[in-house]
Amino acid sequence: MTKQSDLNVDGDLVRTLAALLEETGLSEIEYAQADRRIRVARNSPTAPAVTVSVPSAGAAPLAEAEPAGAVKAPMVGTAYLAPQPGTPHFVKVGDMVRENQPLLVIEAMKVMNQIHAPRAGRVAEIRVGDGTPVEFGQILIVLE
Amino acid sequence: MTKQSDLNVDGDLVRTLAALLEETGLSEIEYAQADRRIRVARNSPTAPAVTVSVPSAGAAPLAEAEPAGAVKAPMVGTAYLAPQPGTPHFVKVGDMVRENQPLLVIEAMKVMNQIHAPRAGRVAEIRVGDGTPVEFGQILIVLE
Amino acid sequence: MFEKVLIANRGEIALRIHRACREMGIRTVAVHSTVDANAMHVRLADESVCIGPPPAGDSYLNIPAILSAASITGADAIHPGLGFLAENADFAQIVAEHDLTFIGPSVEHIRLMGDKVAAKNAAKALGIPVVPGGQAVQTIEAARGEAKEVGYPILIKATAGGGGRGMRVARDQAALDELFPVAQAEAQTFFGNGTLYLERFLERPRHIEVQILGDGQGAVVHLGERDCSMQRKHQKLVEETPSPGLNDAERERVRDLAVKTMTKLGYKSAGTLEFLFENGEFFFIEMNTRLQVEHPISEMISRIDLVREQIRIAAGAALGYRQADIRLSGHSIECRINAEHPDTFAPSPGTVTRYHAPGGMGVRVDSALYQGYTVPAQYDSLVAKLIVHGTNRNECLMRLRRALEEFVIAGIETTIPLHQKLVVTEEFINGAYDIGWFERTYDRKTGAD
Amino acid sequence: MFEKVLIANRGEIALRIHRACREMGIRTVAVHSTVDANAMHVRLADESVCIGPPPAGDSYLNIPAILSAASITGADAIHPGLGFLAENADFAQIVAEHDLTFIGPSVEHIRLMGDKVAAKNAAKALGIPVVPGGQAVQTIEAARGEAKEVGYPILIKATAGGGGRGMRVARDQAALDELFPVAQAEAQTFFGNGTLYLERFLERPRHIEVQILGDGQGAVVHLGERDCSMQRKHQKLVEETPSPGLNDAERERVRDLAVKTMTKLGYKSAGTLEFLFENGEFFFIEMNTRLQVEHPISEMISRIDLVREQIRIAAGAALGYRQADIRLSGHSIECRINAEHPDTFAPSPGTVTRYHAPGGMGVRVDSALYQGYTVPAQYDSLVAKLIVHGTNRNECLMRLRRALEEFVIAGIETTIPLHQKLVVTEEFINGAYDIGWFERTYDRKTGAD
Repeated sequence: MTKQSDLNVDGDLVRTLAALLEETGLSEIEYAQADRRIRVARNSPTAPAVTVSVPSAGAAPLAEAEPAGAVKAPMVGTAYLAPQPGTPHFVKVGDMVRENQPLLVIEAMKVMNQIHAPRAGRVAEIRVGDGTPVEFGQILIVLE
Repeated sequence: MTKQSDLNVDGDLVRTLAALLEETGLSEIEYAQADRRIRVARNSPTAPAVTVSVPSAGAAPLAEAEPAGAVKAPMVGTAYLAPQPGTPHFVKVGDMVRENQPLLVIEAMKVMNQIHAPRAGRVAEIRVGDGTPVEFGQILIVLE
Repeated sequence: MFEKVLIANRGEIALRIHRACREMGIRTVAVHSTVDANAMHVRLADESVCIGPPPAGDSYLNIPAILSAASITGADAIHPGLGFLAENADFAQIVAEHDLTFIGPSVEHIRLMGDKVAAKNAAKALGIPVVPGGQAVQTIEAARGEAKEVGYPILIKATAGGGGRGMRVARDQAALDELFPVAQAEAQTFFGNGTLYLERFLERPRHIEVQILGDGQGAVVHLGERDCSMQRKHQKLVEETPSPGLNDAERERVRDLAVKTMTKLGYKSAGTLEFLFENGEFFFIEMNTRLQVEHPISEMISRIDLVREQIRIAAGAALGYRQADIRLSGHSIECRINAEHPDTFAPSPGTVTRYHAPGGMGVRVDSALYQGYTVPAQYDSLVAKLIVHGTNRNECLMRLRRALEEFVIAGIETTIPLHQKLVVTEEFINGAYDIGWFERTYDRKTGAD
Repeated sequence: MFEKVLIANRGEIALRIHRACREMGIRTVAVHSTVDANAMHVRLADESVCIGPPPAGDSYLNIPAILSAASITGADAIHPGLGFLAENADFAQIVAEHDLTFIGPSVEHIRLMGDKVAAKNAAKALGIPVVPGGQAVQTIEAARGEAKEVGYPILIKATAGGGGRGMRVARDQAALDELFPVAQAEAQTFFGNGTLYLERFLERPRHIEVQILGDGQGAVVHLGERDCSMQRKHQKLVEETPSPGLNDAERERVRDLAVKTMTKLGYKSAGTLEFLFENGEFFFIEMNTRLQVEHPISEMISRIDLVREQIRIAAGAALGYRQADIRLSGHSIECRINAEHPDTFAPSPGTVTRYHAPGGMGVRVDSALYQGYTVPAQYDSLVAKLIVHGTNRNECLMRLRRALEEFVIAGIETTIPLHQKLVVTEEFINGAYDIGWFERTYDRKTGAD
């Protein structure tokens, strides 16, 4: 639904605000005008996180544009890219995967939940690190 | 500066809101969308007052569009249309007046202040009643 | 003290808890459904985790997701807020099993008070009066005997019933003789079970509740009673403290009762004992083992921050003050502002195009609204609480009226106009209302407008 | 009681007065300049009258226009607010001559305290300590004698001077001998008058002021002292009560002094005695015979509505309570939020594109801002007051920090970011600041950022 062009991110504006964050020592700047809104935030002094959101009329709750082949987290938990510590990862970027092939696991409540490929395709991106926390709906892997 | 066309008042909307006021017993309804705002208010149960304002970028402080030949009150006070009670009014609608001809008086602090025609012209409208209070900048008479 | 608290809730109460945490120097984790990604509690929290899709069952009631969120963020305690999991004893237990602190009462007390029958029995055992009756009766003879015990007027109810179906009021024995067989037949027809029970019928009771605070270490105090009699379909509309319907002796009696019995129980955290009150008698309805929507009015008169106290107590602190140290001063009223049509009460989700909260002396607004925020259709319609304080009830009422004049929420329908009308009614001004008043009198009047 | 009060002011203080009137059931008349036609106080008032063009001299200081507005609307009293005509004794007198009530002190007391020299003499006569010195000295010999009376360190000032020009500090007689001729020559050059006077030099004084309330019928009470030492260029930035810089004995001393002397004077209405405080000594600066910007912090700890009291007293009511009836509880702080760049303090008028005030427990916002409002360039830059209360100073500080995090004003620059930085400084947290601290330490630091 969301096309890249719809987001129309103003890179200079983001950079300006990021610089302002730095300068002022603020942790967040939000600016709204008419129906556009921009918010930049910094959680730690070292790594400024930048979020840009445009008003979403309907469902899309995540600020990010969602690629067509996105595989999203069905639950909150910790992602692991390998079946066991020390073993090879389930998949790596460039791999061809078939439908239902395990891509990674999410540990939630001490239970390992395998996440499978919803369709065949090539692994274009792996967006989570091994052992990193993921939230519901977060993009884990992009297939193409 | 303010052209009639800029106001673009939606008469039906005003009527709808006025009816809603009546129905709900409210004293005011205000509605804003994007950079447009509409407000209707009723001060007494009998006479609904309707004000429509559009965002004015610059100076114009009064909600009303100002006709070209408007003669405005230079002070707060009480307007009188005749020099003395019981005497004929200074002017009536349709009269031709010459520049500096007295149009009415405003009583402020027990002092009668004559208001003169700023230019020659025909009295198109008299907007104040005899003995009514006027505020600064209020349109008293319109010349054409 | 905790380093990081996960707030397992949404809306104004999530914001309320966030505020208390921030003021204690505790970091906050907001959890949210996908539709709440831009909610105020998410925007203000130190961290946020999306825990599921919009339906509450998949997000705010999703225990594994909430615990996983606590785990990945390293939270050391969970505040459940109110509604959702706040009175779920299993949740409290699972939280504890995961070595996290549940900010609330003990699992045992939540479980006890969560079961209506057990709670009523516990109340009786503690010496709290309950509505007389409740014994199953099968025959008219048994009913006559029971009715004498209970006292007229009597409400005849089906044990299998609910929602008012099959309920009858008998004002004397003649009426009982006439209505009992009818009710029995109706109960048999509707519920497949003709068993009935009798209960004292309260004509026009007030809803009076006492806010208590215990540390589980022997100390229990009250923060006064709240009068929540202004209700529509069992939903509270307006609450005030102190109650205008009690005299000083009655007020002291119910406050003392709450403190004495909760001391005996060894209650920990904030809790509320709810009563019906009629003709000088209090009857226990239930106990809420959690924060309540109307808690701010007790905060206004006591200046004690209930959420802060809940957190302190959960962290093991003792109360540190006695009843005599608490000064309840002035009067406070809360109006619940819902995203509903003020006459029809039809829900009105949507985008808030204009938001301006009233300010000034003695005015508090608890709301997660902001201009541009979209009120989702999936949850409760409460969007703002307007709480005012005055040195006396009259000052409080005048201030409330003034604050309601200033409050602007546009883009959605709200119950602000309802409250504006309500606060100028003679009955509200005189405090002469009971739990049936709104529906009996006012709702009908409004409908006829 | 009055039927209708005309509010001869604008901005947040006009709104403040409107609120008090509404809560007393008094109708309000707003007066405004053309540029303020859409201001909040105008929108909320029962009636409004445009009294002139934007310049204050033609509108808010335009006495005939204001009296005409009162006349055409039938107002029976005028509240002057603060600034503009609030301390104009002639205005108060003209108001009375027009058979209207001036809501404030007597004309005599306004006039007395409006004249710096007369006020200082009156203070001395009442037994209020003033900064020692002030006698004109022409020769070094006279200066040496005067210096012994006054006590070192000494400030040498030109009687014809102003703005710090020609001022010198002498810490002992040697320094006086050296600096006196220099200062004399400079005064002669700059002001054409070589007359000097000496005054005790206060190194790092605090600004302490006592809020009093008298009914002109014998009763005077205080509502505690306020510490307004956080200043920049003599403008107060933050105020708090009680003062963190006084011990209990000092606190009692200055409060008692204010009550005793104002009782002797027979003062009527709200008023403030301002002092400099150093090393346990208080020195009278001036008395403000009006409401002050920082009055809400006294309201927060006393729960007494100062504007309501002003109105009641002006209507002839007696105070009705004694000092012992007033309970000052907790701590309160106010941040003045100005439409100014937070580092450069450059004024920033313009349209407010986003406005969201903080809410929740213990937070009060007095502001006439709203989303879409245009802050005019013609007036004072104060656009909002954030006032918080806590049961103690630490709770108050934490709450203030939290509230500042939530406050959103966009479209114009405001001093919110300045306050956010200020409240986490060690000196502010410790209460270890004096009237020079901000400019001496913090302002410079900020500049260097």
